[in-house]
Order: sequence, then C-alpha cells, then structure tokens
Amino acid sequence: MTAPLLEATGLGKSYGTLVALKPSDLRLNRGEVRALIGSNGAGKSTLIKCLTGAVTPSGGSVLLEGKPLPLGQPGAIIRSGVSCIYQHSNLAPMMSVMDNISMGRQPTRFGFVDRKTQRTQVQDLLARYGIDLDPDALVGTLPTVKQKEVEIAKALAQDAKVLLMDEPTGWLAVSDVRRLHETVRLLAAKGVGIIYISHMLDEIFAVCDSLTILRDGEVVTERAVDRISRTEVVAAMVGERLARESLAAADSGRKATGSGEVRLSVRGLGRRGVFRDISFDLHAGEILCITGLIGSKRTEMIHALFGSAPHDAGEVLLNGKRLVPRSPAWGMANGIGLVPEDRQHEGLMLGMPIRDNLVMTTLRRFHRFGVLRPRGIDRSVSSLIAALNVQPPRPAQLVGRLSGGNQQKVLIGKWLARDPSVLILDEPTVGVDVGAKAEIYALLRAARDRGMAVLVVSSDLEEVTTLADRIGVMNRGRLLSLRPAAGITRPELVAEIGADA
Amino acid sequence: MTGLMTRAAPHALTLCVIAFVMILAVLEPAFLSGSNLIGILRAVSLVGIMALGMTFVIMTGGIDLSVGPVSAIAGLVAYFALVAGHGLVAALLAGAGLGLLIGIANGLLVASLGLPAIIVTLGTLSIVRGSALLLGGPDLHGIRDQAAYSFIGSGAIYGIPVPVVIFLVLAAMAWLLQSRTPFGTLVAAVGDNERAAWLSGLNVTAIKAATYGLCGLLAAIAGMIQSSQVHTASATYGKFGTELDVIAAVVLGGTQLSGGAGSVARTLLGVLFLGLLNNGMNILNLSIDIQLIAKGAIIALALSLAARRTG
Amino acid sequence: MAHHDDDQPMTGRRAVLKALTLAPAAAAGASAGMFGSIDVKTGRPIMTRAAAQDGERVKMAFIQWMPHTVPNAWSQGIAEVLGTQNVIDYELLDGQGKVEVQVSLMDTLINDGTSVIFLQPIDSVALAPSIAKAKREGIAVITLNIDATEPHAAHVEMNHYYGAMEIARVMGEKMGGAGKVAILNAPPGIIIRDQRTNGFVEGMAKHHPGIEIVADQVADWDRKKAQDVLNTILAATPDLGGVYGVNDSMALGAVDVAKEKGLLGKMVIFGNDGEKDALASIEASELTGTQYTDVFQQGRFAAAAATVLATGLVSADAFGQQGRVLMPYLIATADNVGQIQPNQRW
Amino acid sequence: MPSLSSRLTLPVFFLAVLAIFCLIAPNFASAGNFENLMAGYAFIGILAIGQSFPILLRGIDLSVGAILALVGMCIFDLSLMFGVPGWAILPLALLVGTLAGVVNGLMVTVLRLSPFIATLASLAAYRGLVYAISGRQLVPELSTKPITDRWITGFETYFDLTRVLGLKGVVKLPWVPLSFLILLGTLLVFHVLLAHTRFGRDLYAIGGNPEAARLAGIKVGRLTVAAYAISGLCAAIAAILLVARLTTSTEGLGEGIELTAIAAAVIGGFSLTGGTGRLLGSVIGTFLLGIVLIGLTQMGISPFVQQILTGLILLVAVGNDRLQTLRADRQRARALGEVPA
Repeated sequence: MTAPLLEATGLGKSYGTLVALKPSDLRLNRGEVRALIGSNGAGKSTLIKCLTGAVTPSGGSVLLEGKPLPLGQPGAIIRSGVSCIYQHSNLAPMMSVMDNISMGRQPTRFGFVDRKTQRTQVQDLLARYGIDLDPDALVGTLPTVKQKEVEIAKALAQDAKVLLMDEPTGWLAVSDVRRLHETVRLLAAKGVGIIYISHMLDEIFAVCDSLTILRDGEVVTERAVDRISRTEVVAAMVGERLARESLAAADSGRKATGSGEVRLSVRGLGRRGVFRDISFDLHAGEILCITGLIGSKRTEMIHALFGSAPHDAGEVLLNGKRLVPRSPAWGMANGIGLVPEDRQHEGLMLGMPIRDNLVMTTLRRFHRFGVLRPRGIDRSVSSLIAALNVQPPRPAQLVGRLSGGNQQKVLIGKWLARDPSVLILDEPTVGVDVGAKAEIYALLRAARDRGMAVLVVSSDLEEVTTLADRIGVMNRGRLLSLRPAAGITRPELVAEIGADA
Repeated sequence: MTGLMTRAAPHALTLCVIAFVMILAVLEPAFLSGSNLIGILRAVSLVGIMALGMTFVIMTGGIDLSVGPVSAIAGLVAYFALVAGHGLVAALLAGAGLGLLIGIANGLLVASLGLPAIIVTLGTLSIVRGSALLLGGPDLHGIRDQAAYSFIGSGAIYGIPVPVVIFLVLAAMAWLLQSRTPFGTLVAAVGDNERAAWLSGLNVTAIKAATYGLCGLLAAIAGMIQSSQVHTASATYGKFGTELDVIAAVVLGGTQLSGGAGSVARTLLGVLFLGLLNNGMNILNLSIDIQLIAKGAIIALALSLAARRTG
Repeated sequence: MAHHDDDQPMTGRRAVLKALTLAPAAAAGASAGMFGSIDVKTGRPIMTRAAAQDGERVKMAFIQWMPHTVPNAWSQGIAEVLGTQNVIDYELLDGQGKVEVQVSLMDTLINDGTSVIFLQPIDSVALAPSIAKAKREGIAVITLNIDATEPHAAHVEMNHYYGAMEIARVMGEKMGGAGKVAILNAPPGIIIRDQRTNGFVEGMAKHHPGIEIVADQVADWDRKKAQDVLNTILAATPDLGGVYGVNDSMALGAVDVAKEKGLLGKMVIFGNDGEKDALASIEASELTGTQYTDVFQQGRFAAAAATVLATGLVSADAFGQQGRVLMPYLIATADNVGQIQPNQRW
Repeated sequence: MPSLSSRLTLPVFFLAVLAIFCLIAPNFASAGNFENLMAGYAFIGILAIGQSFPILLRGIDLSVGAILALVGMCIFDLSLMFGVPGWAILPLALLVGTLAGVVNGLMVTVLRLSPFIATLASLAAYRGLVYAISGRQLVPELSTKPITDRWITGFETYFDLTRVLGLKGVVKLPWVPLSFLILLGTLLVFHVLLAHTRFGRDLYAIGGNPEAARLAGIKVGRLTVAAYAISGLCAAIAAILLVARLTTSTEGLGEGIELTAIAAAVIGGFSLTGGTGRLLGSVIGTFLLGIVLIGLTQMGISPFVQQILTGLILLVAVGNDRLQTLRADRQRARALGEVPA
C-alpha cells in the first residue's frame, strides 16, 4: 500500500477537563472521497478545525505527503495544500470570479497585477477541472451553486491536495447537488483527496468512497461505503436504541387529511413571473410536505402565505375566511407561523440569549401595563427548553454559541411557543444532525397530533418520506401533484421532481 | 495573567472608574467632596440624557449625529413659545415635540428607505442647524423673567440641581424601558438580526423610528434644560462635537456600534466615566493639551481592555 | 474717579460721549485715510474696482468668523450704513470658524466682482495671501478685530490685548490686589483668544503681582461649559477671589455659578466683549465688569470707510499706509454702565 | 465591475449640477471661478482619497482633521521655530502623518477597537498634541509671522496651461493650481495602487470578506494598518498644500473636515459596508460639494440656507445610491430568476 496523502495520528483536543476529541487517527488517500459523519458534538467539527488550523490540537500530528502539517496556523496549512470549503460563503461578493479565485495571490509584473497571466491561469484551471465559470462575473451576482464552484476553484488555485467540504450542499437544489457531485468525482479522479462532511446519507452513498463515523469524540467506524448499510450508519452515529425508535416513529400512523377539517385553503395563488395557480387545502392535524427543486419557488410561495412576500393572484382562506396577507405581523395575528430556511440570517438573533429568542414571538403576552413579567417569561422559557431538549439548557446561553441542531430547535420552539393554528416550516432540518432531526420530527408530529396544521417545505427526500402525511411536488412555480404519502416511493418522487413540466 | 485579564474584562470599565476615583482622591482630596460629586452629575446631565436615547439608536445598529443641532433648535423653539406667551407647558411641549418629529424623520429615512444612518443624520445635522439659524439667527436670546422655565436648569431640590434630578429620573425610565419592557428586547432584536426580527412579526420600521424619535426627544429635552441653565437660547448651541461625546459615552458603556445587545445601565457608567475624566483633569488644572491627549489614551485603553472579553 | 491720562482708556461719561460724537468724523476721516491701497511690490496705487465702474451696482460682503453676537452686531452696523446707499448689495457670509473656509470664501468673492470685503480673520497670517490676491484684483479689504500681516485698506479693531490688560488692572483693584483668579478660556485656534489671555496674564503680573492665577481651563466659549468648569475649580479652590471669562458668555456662566452658590459679591467676575446680556448683568450687580466696545459703531466705521472707497473720490496716492482704527473701549462696571445707551447695546 | 450605467450616474449628476450652476449662478462659468474651485478643494479631495481606504475596509477615520492640524503644526514649528529648510521638512511632514495613521491602524488591529472609537480617541489625542506643540503658544510672536520657505510656499503656484497648450488668445482657460495637479497625481498613484496591484486587490478582498481574505493568506492586520497609514499620509499631503495656501498653520486647522471627507467618499460610491468604490468617485464627490457651496454663495443664498441645501444634497446622494443598489439587485434577481422576498 502506498503512503497515504494525509495521515493524522493521535489527533486530539481537550479544553481543560472537557475532551472534545479523543486521540484519533485518520488516513486519506489520493483520489479518495471520504465522508466524515457524526451527530453534533461527536467531535466532527473539532476534527475539521484541527485540520484547518482554526484550533490547535492538544496532541497528535498530521502528515501531508509525509511532511508534517503546520498545525494551528490556518494560513500556512492552506499554503501546504489543505483547503476547506465552508458552509457560509468565503468570497468577496463585489469582486470578480477571477479575483476571488486568485485572492491574495494574483500574479504580478513589476509590482502590478498581471491581468493577462492571471486570466490565463484562471482559465487553465477552470478548463483543467471542467468548471464552467465566467472569470469576469461579479461573484455576488452568481447563483449559490456557482459560488460554491468559485470556492472550489479558489481552493484548487491554491494547489489544494486535500479539500475539506463542510456541508457543501446545504442550500443547493437537487440538480445542483448532482452537478456538484460530478465536480467532486472529477477532482477525485485528478488525485485530490476529499473529506466530505454531510448529514445527508443519500449524498454520502452517492459520492463518497469511504466513511468515518464519529461519536462522543471518537472514531467508531471506518469503512468503505459499499460495505456498510444505511441502517448500520445511522446506528453507528446515534447508537442502536435511538435508531430503532426513529424508524418506528416513521412508520407510525399517517393521517392523510388530518382531522378532515380544512384549516388553510389556497385557491389559484400566483405572483407574476414567480409562481401561479397554486391551489391546495391544508387540514388540521396533518403534515403536508412540499418538495421540489430549489428554484421551484416553494419558498416564495410560503412567504406569500405568511405575508412576508407579495402575491398578485388568487386567494387564501383561513378557516373559510378570506385573508389578504400583508406582513409577517399580519400572518402571526391570524395564527400563522413561519420557520424560515436560513436560521442564521432569517431566523435567530445569534447575539442574544436563548431566553430572548424563545419569547420573541410571544413577548406581548408577558407584560402588565407595559412592564415585563420576568417570572412569567422564565416559566415559559424553562418549560420550552425542557420540551425542546435544548442543550445546554441554560436560558442565558447565547444562541450563536449553540450547535446547529440546538439552534434549529430554538428557532422552531419560538414558533411553537405561539401555538399557531398553521405552522409553515422551510427546510426545518438543514445542517442538523440525525439525533436532533429525530427530535424535531417528534416535535412536529406532537404538534400535528394536537391539531396544528403543519406545512413543511423540504428538499430532503428522506425527510419528506419520513415525515409527511401528504406530499406535494412543485416544479417551476406550479404545484404538480398532491397526494397521500403512504405508498409513494422515493424513485417516483425523484422522477416527478425532475420532470420537465 | 491572561486568564485574570479575561475574567476582569467585562468589568474593565467599572475597574477603570474605581481606579480613577482612587487616584484622583489621593491627588486632590477635594475631588471627593459632596459638592464636587454633585457638580460631576450636573456636568454630565445633558450629555447623559442624550446618551440614554443614543443607546437605543446604537442598539439597532444605527447612529444619530444630529443630536447637537436638535438640542439647539428645541431650546430656541421653547424660547419663542415662551416669548409669545404660550406658557411653560406649551413651550416645553413645542420643543420636545419638534425633537421627537426630527428624530422620527431620521428614523423613517433610515428604516423605511434603508439609507445609512451616519450619512442621513449627517444630512439632518446640517439641515437642522441651518433651520435653527434661519429661525433664531446667530443671536443669543436671553431668557428673562421666566422663573418656572429657569427653575428647570438652575433650580435645586433638596440641594440637588434640577437637571441632575431630571437626568436621574429619565435614566431610571430609560433603564426600565430597556430592561423591563418588551421594547428593549425588540430594539436589541432588530439590531441583532433585522430580517429575522421582521419575520418574527416585529414592525422593524416602527421600532427603528421609535428609537430615533426617542433620541430626538431626549436631545430636545437636553437642549431645553441647557437653554434654561444658561438663561439663553441660541441656534449655535449643541455645537459640533456634542454628538461624538454622546456616542463615546454609549460605546464606552459597551454597546457595540454594530448593534444588538446594549444596556442603559452600562451607558450610565460610560457617562459617569467621561464626567469623572473631565472633572478630574479640570480639578487638577491640567492644560487642555494634556487633557485631550489623556482623554484619547484613556478611552482607547479602557475599550481595548473591554475588547478582550469578546476576543 | 476718572483718569484722563492719554495712555489710559477713556473712562467715564464724558469720554464715552466724546467717542460717540467723534464717530461720524472718525468715519469720514478713517475712510478718507483708507481709500485705496498700495500695491506693495510695485508701489503703484490701485483703484478699487467699483471706482472704475460708474453707475453699476456695487457688491460688498462680510466674511465672519462664525455665527456669534459680535460679528452679528457688526453686520447690523454695516448694513445700517450701507443701506442708505441704494446702489450697494451687501451680504453676510459665514466662515464656520475655519480658516480654510474663509480663504475659499475670499476666493469666491474676489471672482464674483465684489468691491469691498469686510473680513473678520480667524488668523492674521492665514488670510494674508487671500488679502494680497484681493488687492491685486483691486478689491478693498477691511479687517475687523484681527489685523492681517498683509497691508490692506483698513483695520478696525476692538482692543484685545490692552483691553485685557486693563481688565486685569481693574479686576485686581476690585480684589484689593490679592487673591486667587481663574481664567475661563477658549480652546486655541483663533488669535483673539491668545491676545486676550496674554494681555490678562501680563496685565496681572504688571499691575498686581500679588494676585495668583490658579487655574486656566478651557470652557469652549460656552456658558454651560463655563458653569461646569467653574464648579470644578471651586471644589479645588473654594477661596477663589476672581474669574475672568475670555468672552461674556463664559463670564455669565461664572455668574450663574456664583448665584447658585451664594458667592455673588464675594467673587469678582469679569467678561470681555460687552454684549447686552453682560451689561444687564452688571446693572443687576451680578457681573463685576466687562470690556465694552460699541460693536455697532465698529461696523459703522468699517462701512463708512467702505462707502468712500467704493465711490472712489479720493486718490489713493494720498496715503502711504493702511488705515487703522482702534476702537475706543470702556471697562464697564456698575459705576459707569448706565452711560451706555440702549441703542449702543448689542 | 458594476454596470456602466451605475458607474456613470455620479459623473452625469456632477456635470448636470455643474451645468445648472453655470446657467443660473452669476460669474460661475468663469476661469477664475474654476481656479478657485480647484485650489480650494484640492486638499479636501486628497483627504477624501485617504478616507476612502479605511472606508473600503469597513472602517472610518475620524482623525484626519486632527492629523492635518498635527502635520500643519509640525511644519510651522520646524520652519519658524527651528529654521529647518523646506526640503527637509516635507519628508518629515509626510512621515508624521503616516505615523499618526499607523497608530490609528494599530489601535484597530492590535487593540481591536472599533475604527469609529479608535479614531475618535485619536482625534482628541492628536488635537491635544497640536495644542501641546503649537509654536503659536510657545513663541507668541510667531503667530504673526508667515512661512516664507519657497519649498513650502511653492506649492501655491498656478500654471497657465493655455499658454503651454499654445491656445493663448483662442480660449481663456483657468490657470491650474499646483495643488490640483498634486491631487491628480495622488489620485493616479492610489488608483493604480488600488486597481492594478496585489495590494489593492487584497484591500478589496478584505473589505468584501475579511475572513475569506485571512484564509487566503492575506495579511489582514498589516494591510489594515497600511490603509490607515495611507489615510494619514493623505492628510499630511493635504496639510502641506493647506499650509502653503495659508502660509501658516493654526491649532484649529481641519476641525470637522473629516465629515466632509467622509461625505465626499460616500457620495463618490464608497459604501460604509466596505469592499466597493472607486477613488475617482471620492474626488468627484468632493468637487460636487465644492461647486454646490461656491455656486450657492455666488447666487447670494444665505449661509444658513446653504447648510440646509447641503444636508439635502447629502440625503439625495445617498438616496440615489440606494436606488441604484436596489435596481441592480432587482435586475440581478430577474437575471437569476429569483425575486427577493
């Protein structure tokens, strides 16, 4: 066996007495795509941070092509050939693709940037890896998937031999995910070693060669993907018991039209150039999932229902009464709640404590003559934290310091606290680990069983098939189909989602 | 050492205040005399009142540079109302109302049109100053024989100057507003994440306009107190630099210019710190050059200590 | 009680009245002496622009230091005289307290065909190049209060240095030649501040060496700031015997404090300028005194000179040097303040 | 690059305002007036260029006025108190300004102060330093003595370009002040630096996304210090020009001028959120403010009304900028088939 491309030995990190990562080994070969998975808190992000230099490991060493990696120095690590593509954008939006790709390393002649050489270099690079980008386009004007490609190209321009990809498909559409996967395979074929971090098992089985599973700060499984089953993966990640429970819950009774009472009725809803002819009924006590590609205008449609985006045709009836959505405040006053997709930018106040975030939507219940009643707030917050199982369960904890899963729980919790009659959720489990996912599903099912009408927009087919009582498919701004979830198979869904309408 | 620094950091300002008081008390025992301490409060009362409003504006991620001219025009309007014989209450309401209106106009420009606050309020600074000068000219308008109005600035209740009493009452109200009412939380929410606040059903435009309105109102109150204190109304009062003093007090108190969480209580500490600094250097009869250099250095130092907390 | 030595300022009723009756004569005389200016390099006399252009409207402008009572009163005095001539357009421009703004305004006025520029320079040297430029264009410049190092048509000055010295003398006498004094000062950056401070400090040293200046603190020309600063100074020096405010606003701030603390009458407080509020305060036995100058009259002098210059009746050859009027002043105290007539109060 | 139309908005607006004043303000369209404009606003243009750098990095420099005064007072002292020859003073003056900028930069990077506060503190401290070293206070006689050193006063020179171009008698063009040529030179040098060197690209990268820039191996701290140093350097150049124009310096020099410089840069297209803007815009922004003030003065508009109009223009300028951004966003969204919620 040849020497591995990257070899980490005994890499560990502890903060005082708290061990975030027990001494672990990781080997990555040239051209290998290695999945790195585990629940939040499993030590995954600590391992990545050790490799990018964001944290200095307490022990162990990493060899890249036999040479030691300068641990704890992000800049030096990048220069030695280990790059990371983060979930959030790492680009300068007002600069061109070309300048972003060669950021900080434009070729110069007599001290001036040599545009011609820079252009040639960038074009060569893009051609070599088969990435199709306009070097002069402003990055801020590109769609998300293209921006991810710019980031990949940028990493490659820095002669990356190892690419860490942290949930690269988080907010990508299905077709874009496929496109990105092709790029990943192409890179692997060129000998780049890739560490691919994702919560989506579908993706892992589609694109990775091997996987490493972490739990409780240590590596529990390391195997080639064709020698492990999904159930085994889930079991390894969350432990046997939780895995069984979540499977059981998925198969528990589906109620196709809930209690039968129509709560929200949408008739011919449309917005010029965006979506049209959207008609459906949402019943009390059901979970309706709407899936489709990103760009199929699901998000715009639900925002129109909530009042945070306009519509110009059709009507919305709530409990048979006609409504004209105007603003989020209006939507809330009528008992509608919306959990937005991007929790960091649209959902939460990251610099504020859990307590303030959880009462954000219900604040006006907690004051007497304009003065807040702290005791009432505290009672409500602690019961919510308990119900949501937020970790750590401290109301004063800043939300920005929570893991993705716990942030998402707080976000959903702040809407559940209002007990809306209609709750709309946009991609409720993006970037959330399997354990937290199961908990969120349980919360949603409990809400449904209390009689809430739940509308979920999701691109995660596993989620859709697990959670939904009914499934709708949107494509290019139209609702293609709507039927009971029981009996729909995943291949059928895939075919419908991608159909050329 | 580093650990100690990190732990001390949140209290950097408090520690600075204590250290400063101790040093001054040794250098000049008169510093701790009751009359001097009241003098400090009296000196900071106007900047302090403006800083209360500015805290809310800065919590939303905004800034208000126009407080100086707003205070001037409010004093002027109150003066004209008094002279026209409309009575004390009407005069005060006129001045306060104008400040409130200018503030709300600022807020609407910032919030509903999405313009950068620093430029908008720089614009209104110019507009309000020009308007004040058109209204009152460069003259000093002496306020005479208005005992009730003069009492606001020059009177005393149980030996405590009325401006100090007003300042403390307003401070208590602002503190309640910020920490004990929904408004405080909402303002912080808007400053932390505006889009999320909107999607949570908050009326972002109204909240922002309210903070600027409050800031304008408090600037107007400060302006009227000043005109009463000096028995004069003039369009040239609240001159350039007032707004920077006010902002410095708020930021010293730990409210970030980028918005989000903030605290009226800590702003008060910032106000007090600046007041101590000015008073201490005056009482030691330091020359203006040393005063300015020391002031700059101490502000930079105190804040850089506090910055380690977030570090 | 009144001194009549030549080197003493006119004090007492007669002197004031004399100064006032002199005014028209002084104006005419001054304007005659200040008609044109001499180009320093060539020695060639130059005519003012307006003199050459008969029958047209004549433009005059006043560039002030910043909006303030003194330049405002000047402007009123100027406008009063110029208003009698209906061919003159007069405007007031604001230097915003910045030399560079004044220089830019000078440039604009020069280009704009102005005949006479009244200027209250912030600095003697900084405005000199602009004045030279104006002269090259045949524009007469009349400076108010602060002279420029470049010779120009005329200078009408409030007597800062000697006035402040005189204040020191009178103040010392009122204090009985002993005690502690504080100065409420302006920040550096304008020359009158330096002249007044130096005059006062040197006057004290000369006339009353027994008086100690214990504090010299900046109160930004501002009454409110002066109150706070004096409060602080009093904490450290409770036995303060006198306060000198470099302008009246600051002195009135000191009066406010004295009133509040019941020190009225125990503390000698002097201001400078002589604006109407200060005079009223003296009459109410609050402020001890101030240096009063009839600023309206100062403006009238300047305007009278300008009118003669603009009509161009006198040949510039007649005079070899810049006209200069040092305004008579009065150290106004409770004894003599009543002599200042209501229409002389600004 | 932003679209052509958005890049042309400011110049077109500028020319329109210029044309209007030429038509309605008496004596505005004269050679002498343009001379005044160039001479009176060149140094502010240089300050605006300097100010653009911190703003590009999401910062701000409130201390430029105080640095201007500090450098001015150094020139004053060196020339009048110590009799140092002008050729030796000039490099020292540039050094003082740059160092003052470096201190600002270090406060932002090392002490991690917000730029607003760091430069607010240094504004006070530098002004205090000016008072402390003021030759006018130390040797009062000097306050009426002009600086006569040709090396310094020589900056206040005008060139008759009409004659140079051989157009004498054909058209009457304004004489061009040396200070304006220096402004053009400064603009050219810093424009090339910003647009065509790695240094400049790195600055845009930091302004656009500091974290990304850091990970790309860009020395963010060092470049931030450099940006504030450039601001200080520009303040020093402006100080030299201003001292040459005034033949002296005062303690109050440049008070409040930072707000003019910031306004000029923002009108010129430097967004306070960083990462975008062009230096030519800052210079055009400066002269836009200049022609408005001079034009209004010539029309005999009261200075009080002028203040109101200046404020309104500022609001219109940012409003227009905002409108452009919104329009661009909408176009982009349409191009991508996404309409922002």
